[in-house]
Amino acid sequence: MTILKATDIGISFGGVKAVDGVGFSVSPGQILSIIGPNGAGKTTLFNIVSGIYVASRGTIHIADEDVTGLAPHRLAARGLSRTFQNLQIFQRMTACENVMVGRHLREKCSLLPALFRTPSVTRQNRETRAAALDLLAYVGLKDVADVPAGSLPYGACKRLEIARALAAEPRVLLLDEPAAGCNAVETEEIDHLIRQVADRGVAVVLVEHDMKLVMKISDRILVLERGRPLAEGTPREVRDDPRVLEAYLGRHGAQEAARA
Amino acid sequence: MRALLNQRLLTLAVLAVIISLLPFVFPSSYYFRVASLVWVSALAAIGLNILMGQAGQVSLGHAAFFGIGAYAVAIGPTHLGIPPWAALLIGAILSSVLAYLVGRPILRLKGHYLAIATLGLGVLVALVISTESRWTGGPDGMPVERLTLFGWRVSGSYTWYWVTGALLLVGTWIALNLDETPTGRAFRALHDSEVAAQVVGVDVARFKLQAFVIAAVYASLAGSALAFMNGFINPDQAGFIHSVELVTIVVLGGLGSVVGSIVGAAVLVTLPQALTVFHEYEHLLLGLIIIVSMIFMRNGIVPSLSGLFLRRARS
Amino acid sequence: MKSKATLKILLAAGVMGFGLSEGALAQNSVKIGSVLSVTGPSSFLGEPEDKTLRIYVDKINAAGGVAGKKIELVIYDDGGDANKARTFATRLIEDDEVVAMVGGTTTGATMAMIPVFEDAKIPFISLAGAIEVIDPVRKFVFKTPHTDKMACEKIFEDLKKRNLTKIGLISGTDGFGASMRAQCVKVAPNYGMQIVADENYGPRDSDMTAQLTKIKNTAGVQAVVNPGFGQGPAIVTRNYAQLGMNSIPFYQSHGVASKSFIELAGAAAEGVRLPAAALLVGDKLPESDPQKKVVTEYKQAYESATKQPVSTFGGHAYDGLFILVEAMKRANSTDPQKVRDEIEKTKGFVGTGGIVNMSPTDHLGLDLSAFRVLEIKGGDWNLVASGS
Amino acid sequence: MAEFLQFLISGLTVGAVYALVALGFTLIYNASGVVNFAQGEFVMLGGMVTVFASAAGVPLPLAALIAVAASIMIGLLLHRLAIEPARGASAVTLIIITIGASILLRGLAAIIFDKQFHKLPAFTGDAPIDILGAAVQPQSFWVLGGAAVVVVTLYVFLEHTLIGKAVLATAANRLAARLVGINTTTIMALAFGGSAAIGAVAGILVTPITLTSYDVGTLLALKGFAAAMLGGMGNPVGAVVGGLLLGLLEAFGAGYLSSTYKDAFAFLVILIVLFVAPQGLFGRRAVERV
Repeated sequence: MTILKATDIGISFGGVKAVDGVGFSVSPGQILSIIGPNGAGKTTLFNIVSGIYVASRGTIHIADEDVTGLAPHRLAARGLSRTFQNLQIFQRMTACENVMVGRHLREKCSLLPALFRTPSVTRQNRETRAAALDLLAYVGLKDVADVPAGSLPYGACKRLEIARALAAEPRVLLLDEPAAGCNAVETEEIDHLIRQVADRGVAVVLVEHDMKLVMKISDRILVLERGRPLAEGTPREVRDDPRVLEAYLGRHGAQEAARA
Repeated sequence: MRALLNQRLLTLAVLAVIISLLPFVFPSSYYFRVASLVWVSALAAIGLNILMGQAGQVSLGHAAFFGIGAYAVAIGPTHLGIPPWAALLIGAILSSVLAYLVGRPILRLKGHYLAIATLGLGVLVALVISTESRWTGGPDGMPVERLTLFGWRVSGSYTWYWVTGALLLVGTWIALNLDETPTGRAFRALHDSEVAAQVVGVDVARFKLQAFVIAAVYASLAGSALAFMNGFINPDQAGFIHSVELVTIVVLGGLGSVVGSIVGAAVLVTLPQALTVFHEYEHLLLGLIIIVSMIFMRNGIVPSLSGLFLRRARS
Repeated sequence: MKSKATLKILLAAGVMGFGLSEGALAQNSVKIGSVLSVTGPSSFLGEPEDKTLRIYVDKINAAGGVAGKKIELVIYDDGGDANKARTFATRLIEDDEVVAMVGGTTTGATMAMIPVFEDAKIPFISLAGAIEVIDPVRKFVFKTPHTDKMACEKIFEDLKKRNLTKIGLISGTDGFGASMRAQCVKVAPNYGMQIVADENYGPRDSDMTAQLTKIKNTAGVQAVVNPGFGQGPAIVTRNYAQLGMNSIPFYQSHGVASKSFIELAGAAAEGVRLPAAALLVGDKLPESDPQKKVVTEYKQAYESATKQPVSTFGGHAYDGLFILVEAMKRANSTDPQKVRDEIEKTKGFVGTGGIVNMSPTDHLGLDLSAFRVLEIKGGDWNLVASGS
Repeated sequence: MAEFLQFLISGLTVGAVYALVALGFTLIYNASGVVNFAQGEFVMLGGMVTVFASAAGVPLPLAALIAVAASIMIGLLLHRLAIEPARGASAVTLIIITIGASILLRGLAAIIFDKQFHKLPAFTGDAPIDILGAAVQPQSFWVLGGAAVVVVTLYVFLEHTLIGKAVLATAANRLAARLVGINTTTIMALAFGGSAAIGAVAGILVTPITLTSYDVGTLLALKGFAAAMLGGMGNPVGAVVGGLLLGLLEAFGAGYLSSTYKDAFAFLVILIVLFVAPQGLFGRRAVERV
């Protein structure tokens, strides 16, 4: 059963084909990693799948519904959530509020009750905050719940983004380099986190440079090079694929991968 | 959460106390007049702050809605026989409808482009007001019938001090309410990162539009109040200069701070009154004060000073 | 919530700021208030008014004051903002406790202030042009400048003499221009005038050739009238000459009645006619003219004190001040109610704007004879002999 | 035809001034990210200083030079005393500072000069030139020619001098420019000075046609800003085209549609352009990078 399916995606910027004929699919509980050298089009692909860019060709389906070209918030309503490579947290809001915004789709949001603060609004607010605190605890940020997010360290922000993405209770989670800039311990934590999320039945699509992490947790791996798909398969298949060794990992990287 | 709730109530309480105690130190009704002007400007500024400070969308044409509210209560009773209070509501509805219709295309623009588009909207409205003199009295303005509520004729500096003060309290209450709701969070979220707000499901266009409409209604009500209070209205109130004044109030007081909008209004309304003693140096000083305060309190008076106090308190 | 404290301090500071305006001084002085547009788009009107009031209040005080009291003058600058004017009006009455007001540079500011003075029962002599200031008559409101309606009538009278009936209008969209345009359109039929072209320009526009080209290309335009004030009419006049329209008689309004118009418009102003007060042609008035003495003295006093050419705008302030002072003298009192009654009884007052005869139904007291038709020749104002 | 030509030249003359103001906006915006609402005040200073210097007996060309120098000095002071101390403040804070500066400069001008209107003599006489039936003031050619010279000079400076390239580099990426050793503070000062000079030149050229006074700046700043946005903020070509277009819109609007609603017409066109091209006519289409 496939929850997210992208077929033959293509986009170009100023004549350069950034993504060209890429497709993938992912099922609930599965972790798909997308790897490739810088400029391979991984983040661009994410931006297309999450609706930020509109692809010039190809289709995207979520649970058999054609969602090609839908706006990001409509995709979110269909169960798609993501994090960003360059942090996109709400700097002027507290950590807790960041996660509360993540609950946006789960909240009733009508204007007039909000303006006059009816009891139901207050009640809902309490529930949302409780849910957000749970998630913060889940990613280990409970202590800084009421600290402005702008003053949190980098690693904490990374986890905050994951918590915010999870708050929407997504069916598909796109993670763009969640371990970038994290130390070994933090990476380990994120590794666990991703595994747990997947075990709860969420389909995870991961863009990551940390090969150790990728090889360890991925169910399948898609390799991109210059916007084109190069190989796809299990971590073992990909690792052993000579094309990948040759074109992507290089000799040095291949040795490293072999050791992993 | 508890603390936040208290903060909201405390802000309201302090504001209510200030409004009710000021009359004891006011020597003449002139001070009531100035204070009423502060309340009215603050009301418009609080609305604009929801748009600019919370949702992060600039408007350089906000006086247009102020003008619509003002002229609604001028034109309605005079030309159409509508009761003044109904004209006030009609003005607010007209403002929100205009904001809704124009907001969709305009709010797709960003930053300075949004500024020029709202500026254009403001210029258009002001031009219509000053040109259609059959209805509006043209550039010289027109008189406004007194507001009567249930047979009570609302007039006089004292009365208007209390009426506008009450309006400001309600406006402040609503603005503070908004802060801790999904809507308020959506506003602040799209201000910080539109794209992140989108991917968690915030319909950015819808919430920008909501903020725009709310701000328009605030301005419209403030405009109506000023028109009733003055018994007279002219197109300057809808003009570009007034729009810039409103933005200056919000930024000077502190973007995103409700109290900041009130303080900004208090400063910018009372300053010219206090500076009259300097005669021809008045404008020079006004400009100088604006520059210096923005340099030394770049986040606005209230956030900068409260930050300073907090740091003092900690050390 | 330290910000609350800030708010309080600021408000308190504001309150103390107002406190600076000194309270009532000695009992043997009388306070006269004024709100003028000393800055802003109408500053060229407000500035001479401001200077005139200051010069003459000093003179009056030097001569012993009025009704045994020295005049204390309180002037506020509204910057052309009617809302500000309204606040200063309240301040004059409530805080400064003036007994009368001479001011209100623009019609907008005047109209915004009227309710304040009517409510407080303080006499208010306005310096604004539009007829709506005194029509309908309000008990405490008077004015000294000729109305825009009178200007239209005077121009049309002159046109009729020259057998010109098809006119083009080019008006400023500021308060002065728009109001006068409306009056001209209204009274045109009374003089058999037909408005065949009707164009407008913004108060800050810098080129009116497009509008004038349209008028030029309108068939049958026999004369052009330009209701407007400020720099606009000077540019219109220059564009008029540029487009070679000089063969069509061109009328300006009393809104340009200062020498700076001739200076700004330069050679293009030659042949332009306008209705204006005798003040502009003081030296050319016959000795028998009753206004001769007043206008030459005012011109001399103003020009020697300010080193700037005299304008009728300052003259309006002169007239307002002296109508008030003489009313106080006649009443031998500074009680606002009594002063008001005496202002209304003003008869035969010779001012710079004309001879003023007020009545309960006329709070201006000028008739069309107060206007002279002037023509610019040789870079100066000249009286147009009646009948030419 | 004569009518069309009359409107065309009228529009181009007024538009050239808008273009120069817009160019001033662009220069400062590119170097510093500041939208300088005191830009109109430079135009005022150019005209007023020239008027008062020549009234004091200084020959016109020298008076004009003094005016340009004075404006540059004010521009540098504005940068040094108001913008530089607020470095790093948000864009809207900086805008409010420039608004404060504009109020201050206007107040200063009202005190130092006066509140009257002033004119300058046309450089080469007032006798209108007949062009296919359209009567054109010779000064119009001075304005158009002067604007062209300014534009070309700026182009040569930016594209063919080292400092100019540093300005362009700063405009493209301030951080990167600093990293390669460009002193961005100097570049910003240069931009303020240059922009003041451009404004002053515009003021000197146009005063014989439009007259000047201490408060002509506000409207010019508004129109110049509109022109810059119409063309696309940050693009010098856009600024020039936007300015000329705005002038033409006003002139043709007044001539062929309604002189009452000509400003409405101009702003309506701006709104429509922005709805179609949200970055203005020549603006870079930014791709969101996340």
